[in-house]
Amino acid sequence: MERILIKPEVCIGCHLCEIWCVVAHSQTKDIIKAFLHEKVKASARVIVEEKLPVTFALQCRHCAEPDCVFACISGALYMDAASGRIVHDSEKCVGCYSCVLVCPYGGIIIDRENKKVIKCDLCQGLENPYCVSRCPNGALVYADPEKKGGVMDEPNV
Amino acid sequence: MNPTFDYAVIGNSAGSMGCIEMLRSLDGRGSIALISEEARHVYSRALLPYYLVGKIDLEKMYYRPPDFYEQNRVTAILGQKAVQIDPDKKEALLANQERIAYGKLLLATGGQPLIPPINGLDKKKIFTFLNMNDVLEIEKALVNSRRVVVLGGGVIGLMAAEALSKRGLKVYVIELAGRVLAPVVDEAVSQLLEALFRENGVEIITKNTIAEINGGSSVTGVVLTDGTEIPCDMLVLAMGVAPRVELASQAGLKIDRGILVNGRMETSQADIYACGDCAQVYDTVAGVSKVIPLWPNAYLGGRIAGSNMAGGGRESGWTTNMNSMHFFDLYLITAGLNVSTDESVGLVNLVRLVKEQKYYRKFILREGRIVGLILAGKISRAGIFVNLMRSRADVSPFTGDLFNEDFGYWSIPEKLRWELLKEHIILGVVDGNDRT
Amino acid sequence: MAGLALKAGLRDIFLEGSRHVSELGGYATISGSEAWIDALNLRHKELNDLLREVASQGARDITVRNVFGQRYIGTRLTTVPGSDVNLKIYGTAGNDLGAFLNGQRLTVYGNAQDGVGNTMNDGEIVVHGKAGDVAAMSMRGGKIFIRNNVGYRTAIHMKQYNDKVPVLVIGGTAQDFFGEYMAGGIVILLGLALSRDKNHNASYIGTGMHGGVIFVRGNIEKSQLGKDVGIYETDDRDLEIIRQYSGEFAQRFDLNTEDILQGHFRKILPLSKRPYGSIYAY
Amino acid sequence: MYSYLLPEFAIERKTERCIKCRVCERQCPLGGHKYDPDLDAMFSCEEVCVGCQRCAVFCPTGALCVRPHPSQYKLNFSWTREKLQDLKKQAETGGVILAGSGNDKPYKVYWDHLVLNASQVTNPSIDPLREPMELKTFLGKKPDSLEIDLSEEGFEIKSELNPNKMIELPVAFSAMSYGAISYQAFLSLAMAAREVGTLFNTGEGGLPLEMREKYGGNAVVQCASGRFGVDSEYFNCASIVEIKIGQGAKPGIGGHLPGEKVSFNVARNRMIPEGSDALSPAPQHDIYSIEDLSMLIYALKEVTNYTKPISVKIAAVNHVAAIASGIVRAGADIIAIDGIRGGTGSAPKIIRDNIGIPLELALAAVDKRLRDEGIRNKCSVIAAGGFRCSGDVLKAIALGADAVYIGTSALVAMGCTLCQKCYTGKCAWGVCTQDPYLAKRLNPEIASAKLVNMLRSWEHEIKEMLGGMGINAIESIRGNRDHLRGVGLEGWELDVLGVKGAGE
Amino acid sequence: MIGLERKSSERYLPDQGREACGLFGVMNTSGKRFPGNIAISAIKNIKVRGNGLGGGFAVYGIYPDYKDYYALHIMFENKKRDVKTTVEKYLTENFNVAYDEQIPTNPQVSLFHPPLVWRYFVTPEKKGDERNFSDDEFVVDKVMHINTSIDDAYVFSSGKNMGVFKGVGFPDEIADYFLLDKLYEGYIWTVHSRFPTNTPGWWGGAHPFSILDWTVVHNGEISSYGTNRRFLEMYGYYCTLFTDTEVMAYAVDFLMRRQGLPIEVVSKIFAPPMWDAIDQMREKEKHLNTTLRMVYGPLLLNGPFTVIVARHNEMFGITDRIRLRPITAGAKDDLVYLSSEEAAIRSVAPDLDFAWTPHGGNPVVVRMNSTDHLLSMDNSI
Repeated sequence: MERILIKPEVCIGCHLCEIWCVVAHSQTKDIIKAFLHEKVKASARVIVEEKLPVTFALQCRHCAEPDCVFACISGALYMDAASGRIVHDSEKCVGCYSCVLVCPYGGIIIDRENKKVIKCDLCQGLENPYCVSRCPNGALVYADPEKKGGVMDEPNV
Repeated sequence: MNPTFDYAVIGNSAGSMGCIEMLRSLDGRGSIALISEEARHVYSRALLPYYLVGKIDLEKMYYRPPDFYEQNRVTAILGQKAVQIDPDKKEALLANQERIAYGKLLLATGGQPLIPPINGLDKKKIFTFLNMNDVLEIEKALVNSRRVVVLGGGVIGLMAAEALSKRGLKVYVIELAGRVLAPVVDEAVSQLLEALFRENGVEIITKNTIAEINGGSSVTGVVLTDGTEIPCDMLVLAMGVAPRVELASQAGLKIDRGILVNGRMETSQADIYACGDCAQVYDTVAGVSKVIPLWPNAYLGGRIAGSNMAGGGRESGWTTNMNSMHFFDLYLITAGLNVSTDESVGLVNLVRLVKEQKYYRKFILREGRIVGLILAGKISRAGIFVNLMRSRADVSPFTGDLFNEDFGYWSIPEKLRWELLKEHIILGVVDGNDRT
Repeated sequence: MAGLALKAGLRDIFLEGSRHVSELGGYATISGSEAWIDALNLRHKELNDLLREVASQGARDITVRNVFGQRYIGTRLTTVPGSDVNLKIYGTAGNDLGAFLNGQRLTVYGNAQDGVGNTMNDGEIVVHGKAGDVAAMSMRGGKIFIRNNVGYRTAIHMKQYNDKVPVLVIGGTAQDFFGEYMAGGIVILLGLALSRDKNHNASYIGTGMHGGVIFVRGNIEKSQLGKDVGIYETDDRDLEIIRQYSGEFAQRFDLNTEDILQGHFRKILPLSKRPYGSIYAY
Repeated sequence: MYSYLLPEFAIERKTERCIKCRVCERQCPLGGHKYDPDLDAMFSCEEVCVGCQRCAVFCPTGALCVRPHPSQYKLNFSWTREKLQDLKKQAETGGVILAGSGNDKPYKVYWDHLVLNASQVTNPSIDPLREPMELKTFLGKKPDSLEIDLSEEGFEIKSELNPNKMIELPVAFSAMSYGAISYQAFLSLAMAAREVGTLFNTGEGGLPLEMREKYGGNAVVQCASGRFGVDSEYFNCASIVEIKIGQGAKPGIGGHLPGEKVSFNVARNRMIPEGSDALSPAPQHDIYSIEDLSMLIYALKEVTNYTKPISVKIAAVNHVAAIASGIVRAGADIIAIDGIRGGTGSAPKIIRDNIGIPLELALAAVDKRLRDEGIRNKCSVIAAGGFRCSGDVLKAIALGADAVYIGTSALVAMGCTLCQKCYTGKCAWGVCTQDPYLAKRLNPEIASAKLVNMLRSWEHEIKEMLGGMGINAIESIRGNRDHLRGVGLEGWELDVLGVKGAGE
Repeated sequence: MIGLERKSSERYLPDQGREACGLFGVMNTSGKRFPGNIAISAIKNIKVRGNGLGGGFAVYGIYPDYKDYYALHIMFENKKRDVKTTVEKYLTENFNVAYDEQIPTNPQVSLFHPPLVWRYFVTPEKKGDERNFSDDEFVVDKVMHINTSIDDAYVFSSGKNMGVFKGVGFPDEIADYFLLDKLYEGYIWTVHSRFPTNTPGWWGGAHPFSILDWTVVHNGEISSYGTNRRFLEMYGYYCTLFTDTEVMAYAVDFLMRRQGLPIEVVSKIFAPPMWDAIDQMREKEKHLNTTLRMVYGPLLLNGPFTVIVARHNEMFGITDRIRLRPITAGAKDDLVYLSSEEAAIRSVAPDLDFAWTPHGGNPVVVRMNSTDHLLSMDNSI
């Protein structure tokens, strides 16, 4: 499946991924409205890990063996059989945070407002998630690493 | 001819779901039977307190969509208790005398509530807190209740207490040990919790238990061993669960506290597997074999069993106690040896407490590696700590950073960080040129 | 004045008239790992072609006689894989002796001219006479021992990196701009032939120096130093270094180490690693 | 000291568009933007702004505009704002004013006064999209004649040939060292050169070991006055060895990589201690004269076993033609001439802006001189210094260059905005910095792709222009001044350039 | 200097020549004459210091039979035009020509575009005001006239009992061409192997450059050329060749012949000590050096050079003050050698008594019947 792969060596720590993630999950999908006019500001589902000079964005890895799904007590987290994505059903989520406990990437984010969690949804069917398409430096790649010609085929050393 | 299934699972909760979903991912064809004494679609027992407190409705209790059995082509035999297993014939006998022949069998029978030896338990408005029926009964009884005693200050007891308190009842929690949640958290957290419950109007009574139950047909109060009398119109028994092993025992499976299984979830009998609250597994962190009655553990055990039942070769890897809890506004996460503080066996405790912020962190280290942790208050990205634990990473170079509220992969030294993340990142566009 | 009637064309000064190595067999004798070359009448490239040839054939101890200024002796040996060659040179070694040298050992029985060990990377050059200007220029590693004096700009821009520290030991004195631009390495100036009342020859010592160390035995006035360096007494660690390399020097030229160590050594060090850090407006 | 300097740029922020995302703050390495948490607002510090436009490009809402600061000294054509500011800066610091990039003074750009020819009626133009159009170029010494024998297998070349390097198009990247530019930028150049089949030039910063095997075949390695990172393996892994005598941006002076740019890896490649200044002396101290140059040329031929062309790069100055002739006679296989508009990472501004001569005149003079002396075939000529487009390239080739080096164009393609502050090491675009946080702003995959794109587009344009002239091989335009005409040039200029005026 | 008018503006003057070279000089301090093979072999040893575009020799003591006559060596570039007749007419108008002949050459040697080379042994025939001038001044003036006013003729040697032989080619080829090793013996031989970067292919451009019996061979490029030239022009020297060697020759002529300064002082003008060093000097010496710098600053020769200058009974070599160009001296019995490289000396005199490299700016002065040259060993290596 296509995943968001990260290239920390070219992540510049601009946080545009976070910003556009907010836009992607806003109501209007308009950056100015999302930040300045929407009543409830959406939250980013990507975290920029930052300890200068090292920076890189990290979000749900959509694991093939998703610990979060296994740990979810409500069935709110599940793997979409067709796409392999890890989907979070906010309606079902009770905010037990078992997923927070087990996610090895810290990729599940506590939504303090709703006392639930939120996570990367790969922008639900966009050809490229916002964080990838808006990354100014190619530090995020949306690709199937297992596929032939995928980015992992030829590590660029 | 008795119905014959390639796979049979007894139980209808996390373990069974893990098993069935794994089976179906490996074997699309094999027939599967699911036997459950409860006549309900699979639901999450862990959600009972959420239901009770009113956060979710009944619909949301269901763990999988309504068509789950059909979608997975599972023959669900619900409301039928399995009463006997014949491992030689590979048959399960149901309460209705039907025999189900199986190729491989999973016992996911779960646990049963511990009931204290007290007189008067037959009165009305005395409940356990384990399954849907319990909760539905409690809910019915709530209407006429104002005061409730919860016996047991463990996880279930406290969750029940919080839920009942939020439903407007005056709640008393009676705990035999010196503090609440004693087997799960350390003294400091117990104190935090007790204070928290008290702030929210819940009485916590420790070092005590019920000696007598007052009342006629219904409970009207309890008398504690120290003589204190607490009037109440409801009593919830929440002292914990014990593995349900009678089926296994009858079938001649080896049992200690739970059904003994190996890393492949195989019992002592061929083609019979067990997982979840009824099974006894190896805690790789504590280094002992024990029952770990936790939802994720059951589900994962089911997956491993399912894999092996379908001819795969999975073994359980890193396994230990892990818990995510919240009481009122306090979030708690524990993992591993969270209570052991015995420094004489080479354990080092790193602790930081900020009482006013209800912030607490404790890391128990052995040879620089995390073997246990408790986080209270700030639990964001706790999984990273667990990942450090799981990967047996040496954290001694950055122990100070562990207490950072925003702890993340950035806090981890570069080399270790990329080791932990390597599956999902691409390194090497620019040659590392690293200093090593 | 005359115009240009014809085009003079280009004559390759270096290669013109050079014979192919296959025609030079008469100049070399090879026997096992030893070889002898008579360089009389050999052009620069011819000699180096021959050296490469005999080294390629396995010669490791090579003696070259009648050297009259042929350049780059030893340089091409770096292109012979694994050539661990000892070269004895009789005569006057030409410019750029051992330029870019990379591990071979050259010993000159006579004087050397300019550019000894130019940008040398590794190996050893021993000169049983004097050396001309810019000896050890940009030297990066290995050792050079000069028995007598050296010319201008010796050790200019010598460098070092980690444990790769070039060493230059000079038995005599040096001319101006000694250690100019020096960025690393160890230079020892022994002044063995200086009379007690005479200063070393050089002025502008260590101008622009920003790394490495120069040890000087014998008299030197402060006015002989460049403005970027200071002169200091040596400590025990310095003396250890001096003892070691003076010992190696003495051994190469059959001298007595203790006699050398009798003298008073001082050291010249840069005042700053960044002599020009403050001359720019950012 | 309190600074009396006026800010150079004004930063305008449309507050109604600003979402306080702080991208600008993070992108400005100079601290040009600050977030105030008390007021929940962004503020600018204009006095540090160098006008690199990073913030404006990165602002996700287009809220920023960075433009020349409107505050003005009284307009004065002699005492310009730049002169006043420099004076004040010198008064405050006592230092030599530094500058980066190339000369920005309004010297005549002769490319803009030369026009190219096209076929009309009397011969057909060629359609380069469908018919072959050849740009392959050889760099190196060519023999006066070939001795060819006929054997049973056919013709056989008897002559011993000098090494030549063939490149796919006559545009190569000029010397920019790792150290002056970031590793990422350096690698990008190497990657692009490899992809396109041309050359990149290491400058005098060494060639990192891990790049040698993969990129050595496209590398011109420099042997310059500092001799940094120079050893026999460095020479032998490369394609061409270049002796750097001079640089157009700073003829006659040395270089100075300040210690703060000598990072661990730069130090490793240059083989000097981390944090120490890397001083490149003004001259090569083993070259004080033309016969010394000859000595070094042959030293390099010796160390490479006569397998690599040796190039000599000089700055265009007075007498450049005579110097070039001498260089050829000294044995060089290639001469690179860098004109007054050549770029640099750092040069005293007074040098950059006042020394040297325009490349166009130098190139024309050199080509003519070498032809007059009958030795033009003995070397290739690479022109460098201020090539901005393929038109410049083709005009240079028509004047007589074999190929050109591009530096600034390549940097701009990678992101450089010519703010000219390369010497500060705080390049916001990650090009000219060793700060790892800034350097990774340049993703070599993206930057090399951009470089490749740029070269490909130039390649197409050159083919279009050639096709228009009815020429389908680059060698037919080389030195073909008949296809050039001058516009707006004086007689002496036309004479030096060796071209006719338009209409003639 | 008489009657030389200035030419048009700076812009139309040709560029200064830029060149570098190999040098060699040898003198017998007892005056004993010897053949050319020493100089020829030595310069051959450093062949790579030249590029075949110029070589030449100056030899002193070669015309004992005409030792009182100015020996004019003249090249005629264009053999077709009757320039030789023009020149000879001019010579007979101004000189008594005692003897003339074509300088013998070796027909076996093929060189680039050789001119016709003729020599004339002459004494001045001064008329009118010209009698106020010395013979030397008179000769210089007439030589200048030929060189500047008669196209395609060039006087390249004008001293007594000495001669310059030069042309386009390597010096050993020039020696072969003029049969120097067979026909001549002298007590000083200086030789030059040229590496020009311009003016290719002109025989007159080769070195040595000479005026009267001064000869100069030079290696390097004088960055102060424009300053030096314009200063000399102010004193009536008109530079026709646009080489720094020519400037050097005129400067030597100006300072030594016309102003009568000894070479030891002239060297302090050409290559003055640094102010740092002057500051350290004792008062008298400081005063001398300061004054020289003040008066003759325009004749400071800046940039890299090594020069070997010779006249009768004297030969000296000097480098620039920071020794950017090499020189090595050697001595064996009565023979004193100067050369760009020690190897060249060793190749003709393997067993030297002394071999030394003087300090930058410090001249090696070789004089007849003296050991002055050994003074330069002070501070040498």
